[in-house]
Amino acid sequence: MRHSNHTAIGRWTRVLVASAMGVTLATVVLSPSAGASGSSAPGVTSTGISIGATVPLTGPAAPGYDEIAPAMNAVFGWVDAHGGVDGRKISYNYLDDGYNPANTATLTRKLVLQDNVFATVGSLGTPTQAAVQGFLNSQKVPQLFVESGCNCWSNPKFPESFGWQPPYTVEGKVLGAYIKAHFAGEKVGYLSQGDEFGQDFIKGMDMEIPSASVVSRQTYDASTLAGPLSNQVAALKAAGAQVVAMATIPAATALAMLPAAAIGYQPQYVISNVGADAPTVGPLLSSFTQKGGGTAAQAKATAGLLNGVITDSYFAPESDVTNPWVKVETKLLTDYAPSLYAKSGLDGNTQYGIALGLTFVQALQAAGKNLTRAALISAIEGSGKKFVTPGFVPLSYSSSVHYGFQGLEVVKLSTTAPPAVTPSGSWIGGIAVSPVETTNVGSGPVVKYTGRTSTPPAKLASTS
Amino acid sequence: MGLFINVTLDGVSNGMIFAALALALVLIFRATKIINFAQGAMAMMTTFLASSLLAQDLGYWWAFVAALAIGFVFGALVERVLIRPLKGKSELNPVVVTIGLLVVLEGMAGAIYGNASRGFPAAYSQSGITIGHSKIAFSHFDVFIVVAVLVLMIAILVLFRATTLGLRMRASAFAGEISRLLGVRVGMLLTLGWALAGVAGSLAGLLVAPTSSFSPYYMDLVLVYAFTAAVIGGLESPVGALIGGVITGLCISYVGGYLGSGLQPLGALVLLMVALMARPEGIFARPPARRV
Amino acid sequence: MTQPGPADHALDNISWLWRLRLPTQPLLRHLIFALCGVGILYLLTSLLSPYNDYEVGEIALYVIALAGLSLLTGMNGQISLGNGAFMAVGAYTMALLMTHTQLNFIVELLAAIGAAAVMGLLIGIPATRLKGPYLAGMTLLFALALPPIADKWSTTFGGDQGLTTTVPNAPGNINPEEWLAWIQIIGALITLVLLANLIQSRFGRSFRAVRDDEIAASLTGIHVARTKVLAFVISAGCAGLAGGFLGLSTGVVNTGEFPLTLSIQLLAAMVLGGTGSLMGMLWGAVLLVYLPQWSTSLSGYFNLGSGASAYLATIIFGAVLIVVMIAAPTGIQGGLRWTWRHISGSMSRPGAVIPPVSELPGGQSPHVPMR
Amino acid sequence: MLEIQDLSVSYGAVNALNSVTITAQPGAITAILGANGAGKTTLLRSISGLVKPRSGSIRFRGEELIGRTVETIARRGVAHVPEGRGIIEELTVEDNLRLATLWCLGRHERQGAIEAIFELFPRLSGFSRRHASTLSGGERQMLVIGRAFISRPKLLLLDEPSLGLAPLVTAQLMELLRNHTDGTDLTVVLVEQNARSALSVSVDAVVLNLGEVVVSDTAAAVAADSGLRHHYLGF
Amino acid sequence: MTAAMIEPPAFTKGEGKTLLVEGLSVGFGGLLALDQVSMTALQGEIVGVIGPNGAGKTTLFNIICGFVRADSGQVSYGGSSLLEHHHPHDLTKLGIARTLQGVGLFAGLTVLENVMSGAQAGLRCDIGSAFLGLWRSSREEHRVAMRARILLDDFGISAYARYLPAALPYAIQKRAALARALIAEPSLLLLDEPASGLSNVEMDDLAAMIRGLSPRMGVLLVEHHMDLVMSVCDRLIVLNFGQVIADGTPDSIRSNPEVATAYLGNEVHESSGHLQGFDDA
Repeated sequence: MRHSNHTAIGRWTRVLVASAMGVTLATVVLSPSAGASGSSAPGVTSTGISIGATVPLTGPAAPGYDEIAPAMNAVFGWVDAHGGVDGRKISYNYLDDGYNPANTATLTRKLVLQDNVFATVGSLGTPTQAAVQGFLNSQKVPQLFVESGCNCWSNPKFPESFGWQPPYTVEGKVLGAYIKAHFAGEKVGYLSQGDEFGQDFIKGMDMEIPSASVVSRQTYDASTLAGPLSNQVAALKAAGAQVVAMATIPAATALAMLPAAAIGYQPQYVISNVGADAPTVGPLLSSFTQKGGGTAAQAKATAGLLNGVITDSYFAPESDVTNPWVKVETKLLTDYAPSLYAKSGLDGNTQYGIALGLTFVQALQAAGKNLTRAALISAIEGSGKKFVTPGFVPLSYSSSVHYGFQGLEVVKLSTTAPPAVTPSGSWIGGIAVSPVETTNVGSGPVVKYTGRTSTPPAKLASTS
Repeated sequence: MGLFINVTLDGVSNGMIFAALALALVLIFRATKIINFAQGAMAMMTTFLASSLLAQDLGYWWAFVAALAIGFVFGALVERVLIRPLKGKSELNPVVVTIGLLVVLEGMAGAIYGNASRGFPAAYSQSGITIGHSKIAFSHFDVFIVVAVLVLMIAILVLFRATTLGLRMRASAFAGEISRLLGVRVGMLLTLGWALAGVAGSLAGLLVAPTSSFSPYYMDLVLVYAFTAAVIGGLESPVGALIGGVITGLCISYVGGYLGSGLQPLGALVLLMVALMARPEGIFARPPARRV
Repeated sequence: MTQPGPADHALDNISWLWRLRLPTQPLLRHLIFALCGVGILYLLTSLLSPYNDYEVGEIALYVIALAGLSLLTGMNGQISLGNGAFMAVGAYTMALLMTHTQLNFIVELLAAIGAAAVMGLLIGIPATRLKGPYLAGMTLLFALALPPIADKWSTTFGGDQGLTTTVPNAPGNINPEEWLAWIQIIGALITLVLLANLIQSRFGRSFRAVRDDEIAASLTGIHVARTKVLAFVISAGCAGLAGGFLGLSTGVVNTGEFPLTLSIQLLAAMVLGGTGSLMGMLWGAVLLVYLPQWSTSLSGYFNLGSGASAYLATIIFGAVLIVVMIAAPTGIQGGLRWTWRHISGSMSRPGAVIPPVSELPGGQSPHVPMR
Repeated sequence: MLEIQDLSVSYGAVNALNSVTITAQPGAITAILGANGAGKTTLLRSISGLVKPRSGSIRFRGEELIGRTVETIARRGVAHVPEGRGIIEELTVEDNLRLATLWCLGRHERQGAIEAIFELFPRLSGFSRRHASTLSGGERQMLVIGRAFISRPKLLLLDEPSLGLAPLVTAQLMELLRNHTDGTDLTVVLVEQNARSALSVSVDAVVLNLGEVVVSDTAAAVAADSGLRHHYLGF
Repeated sequence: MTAAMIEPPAFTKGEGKTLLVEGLSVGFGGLLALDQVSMTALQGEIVGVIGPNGAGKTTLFNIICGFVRADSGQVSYGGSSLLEHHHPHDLTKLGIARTLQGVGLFAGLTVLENVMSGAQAGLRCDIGSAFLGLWRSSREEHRVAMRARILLDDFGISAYARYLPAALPYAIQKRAALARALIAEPSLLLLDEPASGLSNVEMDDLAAMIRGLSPRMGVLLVEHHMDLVMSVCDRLIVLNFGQVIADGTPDSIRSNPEVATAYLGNEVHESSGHLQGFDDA
């Protein structure tokens, strides 16, 4: 049974070869990273700050969202060109997680444990960032300005986490209050994405809209979203909903409005900020009226569908070209991210990135020359309210509140609004139909914002 | 009642599209006993090429025809380059190769065109037809979908039943070796089978794009439903693909309309499992003789 | 490569094991291997940085999932594109128990295996009636259909944020990444030992017999359908454990972790590693973890535009799959074996020649031993 | 004339044919006899190109066949009726016949050729639109023989045509073969297990055993050699 | 690993079991493959089933093995019916083993593993001990491997134990297939064309082997090779067109004119008349 007719030398040679192969492979594959830098705070040297993020650059979740991080980088480019913050240039390493939390977990550990980033800034997504919230907090790594409206970023258990955009619940409350005030007695139907985004938004709406007037609650699944949402639309129509409130992503907005128009169903749409991004939704809708090619009539027809849609905004829309912030944003993009500008122009996503980048730069400035993670956190908590951003309302950071913006303006999309002049071609603008209103994610009332709106600092406005 | 009618109509037009892609799967399965998991991605690619042509101000119908032609060449190329070398190897190989192709094509489309959803024009108005006082969920474009798929189906049937080329194709699908002994160039006909599948797939792609979020991934689910349809139809028969397509379209439409859209794939899975438990060879297939 | 020679055992090259005088008792032999593995990995993990430890843990969890898939697809010939969904079942089971009960960590992992195995039974039974591409399609549909269920009942399954998982506290001052890696490595080694034992038992032989020829298998008394279901159950159980470990690595369990691409990547990694081999699954797992990184740095090297570079990993992955399937279907392990045979052959074996037939004892009947 | 020289075929490590040399004359039937597994079917499959030989040559009417594709060999006038009938069950009787005419007959000649086969086998004409799967064993055999004849082959390879046929039918079949061969330039290679009836219509006979030619002689001589008959042919 | 380690061969199992086939009929698409077939095979008897290709021999085997359902009739072995709820995998439990036409070995298993797989039904080790690799499993495996090796020795092919079948000569594959059937210690062995592809010397060996089996088991043999059949079988059953046309000793079959016609064929005479198309008998 045993084959022992081989010499011991041959046997051991083979064992050695095998071990050598194994060790070589292990060394190649698992070579440890270079050690941490000598500075007091990880990722900070006298000349640079290293920060990171995970965002979807590929896959179904990437469209639009893949513009935000490059837009932020435009801000950092401007900062670096002007000497950096306290002499430190910002190096921003954003990695593609494909919107898969398992990838996020791996890449975030790479950023923190191997690349020694100072903080993660502007990482995207609720499921993805929820996966690393515990890890980042346990490592005391600031998880700054998560690109998600989840209520989960302001949680005393996770002191290193900060949200930035208005929580979906706040958005829902403001729009809900508007519906209650302006469409009293009309039947309301919901169409929401079947995840945190949709649920939080609807939660906010339900706080304002009497439950008796809600006649239908439809959802769709983001992971299997492909074809038209005709079934949901048919159900909304069958229920007789006169106002349809939608917590949708742009593709879903189009996939709902198209079959609705096809069956002659024309409710008043009230759409979340995410789902009403005209430059994104417009081209999707264009196919509806387009017969056998031709682009001339396209713009007007599309605008026709979006005309009258009610949505909200927490900073001046890109179509408002006279707004000083919009001028600054356009200039930053054209100067520091020309290829991005050529591809996407100024739209909701690039505006978002710029505003978020500006927020972070001010946080660094507030933290001072002796930069540590603790200093950064206390700087945001202490002076976050004073940061100058394109937002209509100041950020609401404090030691107990880690939400960013909590104020919104209700906007009606209109073909009569001044059109934007961006390469991507936005054919429709927004007109404010309400004052800026603020509230919180809890039971706080929706109240009119009485403070003043910020203007760009002179340095930004004048520079290039 | 209105809901039921609209959901049903929606199911029919979806079902016809599934039938077109299922027909592609059937053509390939008949010829080479392979399920082409990349069929949807191939259709996606040809539709993107069509949209590029449209952007060059080529008329809609020219782009339409060009996409079908590209689909024809594409199918033939895939068969020659990727599938032929697998002849005689295990069943796992073609599954993995077609999935590899799917991954490559979606990656290439993402790299070239980006993955943002975009619009794609429809041949006819997507506005629902007005009957009585109300518009129903069936537009002129839906009529076009039904007609186009039926025309394709009839054309394939005529080709198979009434031409000597079709006779050759059927013979080589049923009995390749015997056909070769009778002087039929079977290899060429297998390529032709893939090429025709490429046309059917391209048509499905062109018909789906206007009503969906047209992106590199827009055919993924359609492919899965088309697979369900093709298996229900027996994977061998074009008519089976049509009937299977409509059954699948109605089933997932009702699931979506009454239970929620997230459960649609589950509905398709249940439909597939029930159908296969009842008749493992598919409802419209001849039961095979058992060989020992 | 077609040179006739003694076949390697389906798992590992038994012949050189014998030359090493390792015990033939499977448990002993595999335990010795596992202990060697423990030793090497202990040295490795203590040398490595925490991030590399984390990666080693990920490799370990993918080894578990791939080993199960290799058993199902490689040994039993059933093509599954749905093992990612079994991972989801395991992960959610573990996370639900962690959220609602105070059970022992090991019990929670066992429950994850059990729940996934039950799901494997449910899918495996109809699957026995399907072959090749049909089965691949049905499991693909399964992988697609399962995650939306968790979204539909989001209060139970935690919705987008998912359910939080917790790794038991590390003893002493071991850093958490190393500790997690250890849990996963031990899990993987136990799984591999168990599977290696099973493969060398009558069950392993039944799996392969059914794969090769169902009719001949049934004539030797093998219950073909039962064997196929058993392979599905075991494969799903492995996926369940791997899913639980993925949940631990990620920190939460939500549906985003189990997309269809996970199932596809598992099948691809199994094929690249070497279908039907347990050892090859290590290479497959290494590829799963490192291929994206390698191709990203490759695209950086070639200085591709940001749009295209993001997709380079995907394109390379698909292209490698196609090329391997056409040119080298035995994968990495097959290539290593081939190389090994050449090295060892040139060193010691006097060429592989089929020995001559020995004469039968004339007119005598073969001796049929009785039990 | 069909000339096979030193033909060797192997499947993996198994040698199916070992340096086989056979000549078959036009206008005559050459019977290939031998037990199951002797290599008879492999020989026919090598001639029609279905099997790639390891070495040797197969020349038909002076042209080398090895290396050509199956379709090309068929179009050179080689009709191979494989074992187990080789009808295409899913096609109708008429389509089975038509298929064989596609490469050799013009559009207008086809129907005439089909009618001619129906005249030869009147029984088939009633079934022309029926699926071939509905035919009985004898009818199937008529169909394949008819299909082989319809392309007017120069070389006819028949693999166990008597399989499953009643003795009377077999006799009729053999008779038909002989009538169609005598005085023509058709070469027939007949593989048969049914040695007696095959030998009675053949001119030459070859006995194969384990891939090697045991005897190659006239059919009469082979039939007369009782030792040979007993040892290899089982009667 | 000597024979002394093995318990002495003894004939204990399946004593006196008889295979009984009565009025068996089955048709495929209008063709009667078996038509009222009745036959028996006794313990210790070697029965040859002969007849031209397509006569229904393999169909008969397939019905006995449960691959094909009979339309009518009875098949029983040792008193238990082989028709009701009968599956191929139950055969070995009844003590029936079968070799397949051609070789039928598992391509991915070595010769040793192939032979071991033949003992599959007799193995008792549970899944738990298999997972844990407990001695209960490994000892059983070891025992089976031993038995397989002894069989391989007896068949003179132990040198090929570690080879995959495809790499080996046909004769060796055939021996391995026979060894796989025998390791289950059947009381009835169904051999489907065991001699095809064997040389004369090899066939003589095979004949000796089969004869050596007969005291301990019944053998049912489908074979074309007349020499083998005539020299080995105690009794022959001749099938033609699904019907039993003769049943008797080899000598009586040899002299039976109907068998000669059916099996060996008629000579075709010049005068056999016009062709009116073939008529089915």
